Amino acid sequence: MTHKKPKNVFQQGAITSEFIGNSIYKHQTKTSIGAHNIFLGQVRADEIDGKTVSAIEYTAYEDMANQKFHEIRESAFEKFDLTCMHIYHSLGTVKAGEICLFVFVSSPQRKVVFEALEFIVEAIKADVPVFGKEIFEDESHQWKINN
Amino acid sequence: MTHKKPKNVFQQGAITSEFIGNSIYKHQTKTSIGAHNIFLGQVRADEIDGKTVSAIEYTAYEDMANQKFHEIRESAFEKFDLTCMHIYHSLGTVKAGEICLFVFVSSPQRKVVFEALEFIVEAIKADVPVFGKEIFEDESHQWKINN
Amino acid sequence: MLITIKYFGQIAEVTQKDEEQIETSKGSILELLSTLNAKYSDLKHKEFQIAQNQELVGLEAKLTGAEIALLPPFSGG
Amino acid sequence: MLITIKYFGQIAEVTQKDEEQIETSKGSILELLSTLNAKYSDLKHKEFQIAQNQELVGLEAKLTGAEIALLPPFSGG
Repeated sequence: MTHKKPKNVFQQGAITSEFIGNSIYKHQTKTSIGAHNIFLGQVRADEIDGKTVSAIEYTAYEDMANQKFHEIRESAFEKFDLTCMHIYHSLGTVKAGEICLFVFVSSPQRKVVFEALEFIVEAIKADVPVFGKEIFEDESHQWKINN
Repeated sequence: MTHKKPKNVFQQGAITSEFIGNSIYKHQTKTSIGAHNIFLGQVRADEIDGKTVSAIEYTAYEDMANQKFHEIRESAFEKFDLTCMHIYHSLGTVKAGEICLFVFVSSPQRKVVFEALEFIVEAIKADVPVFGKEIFEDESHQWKINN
Repeated sequence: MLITIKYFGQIAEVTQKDEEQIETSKGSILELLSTLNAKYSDLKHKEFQIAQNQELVGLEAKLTGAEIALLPPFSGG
Repeated sequence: MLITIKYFGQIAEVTQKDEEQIETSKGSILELLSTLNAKYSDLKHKEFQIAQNQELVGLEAKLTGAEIALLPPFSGG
């Protein structure tokens, strides 16, 4: 896994469980890996003032976001002894129950993956210009804010 | 997800990426979940004194192990606000590159899943009577010890 | 100079557009912001950060002619 | 009384069996262990913990008649 060239982290719509399963499968040829840790963000059907979230519509300042994802990746490889790291984020509509964020880290040792994954997910939440619009069942909306 | 009745955590042979993908898929109906965290243990082809590990053969004191898994599950549900938790461990032969441990936790909030997953994985490593025999390519072996 | 300004999320709801070009004399981010506040009166009720050339900048930063973006609170993941 | 004893991993390599039943008078784990050490001379070179009725016990614990297991270092996961 090279970690030097910036890539496009975004994919249109939800991230499917097949995609995730297949990504795990591809790592079975890498026999120096002893531990994988995967974070998945899933859209919640939150109830707010009696209305239920049915989907989140994601937009992003894509160029800056991909640059930030790249910086997070570089700094994670610098801090932690990782074999592989992959990040995928949805754009467009992701329905409640579907997956919008997939972060996958692998290392020879388990302690490393726990620390690295949390570092990466927190950095994504804080530093990457992605905007989620929570769509209610009646088609009204509100803007999501990360805590 | 009930978490009250003890179950059999073991499955014969490697845990496949299809099984993991399918397990993720099944959680997409649970729309109170906002974050999943998954740990996968993968067999490393370690080189030891010039010989390479080709597989690990797992045995366990199964009754006690399932009881310990159950206690770990109960105590994790007590400590953390989890929606779901699943643990699967291999018995028998798991080849280098294949997956032998699959721990899956889900919660409304991301902070919870990071803490819970690490707690569970460390408890499994420390408290569950499972024994790994590292088989080398020349069919000699050594017994694995968790650090 | 002509500067491209991009709007995102709830900021784009206020401006009713995703992007525009504004002719401005060299000055600071603060001066540009005054122009924008005059043009879009609801902007002052909104929380946002400003990026120039894809890096967050403070109000005192000088305009370089590079792309400006008005970014509401991030909510990825 | 008749006690079932289970052996695992490298302990089973020493005893050359996974399980056996041993007739013993009521006593402590330590007394049982002396019997086993006498029977399997390589046992004393091995590291292991002892479970009675699926719970780890110390050497001073009394035999209850429940299943005993000799458990080498754990290496799950």
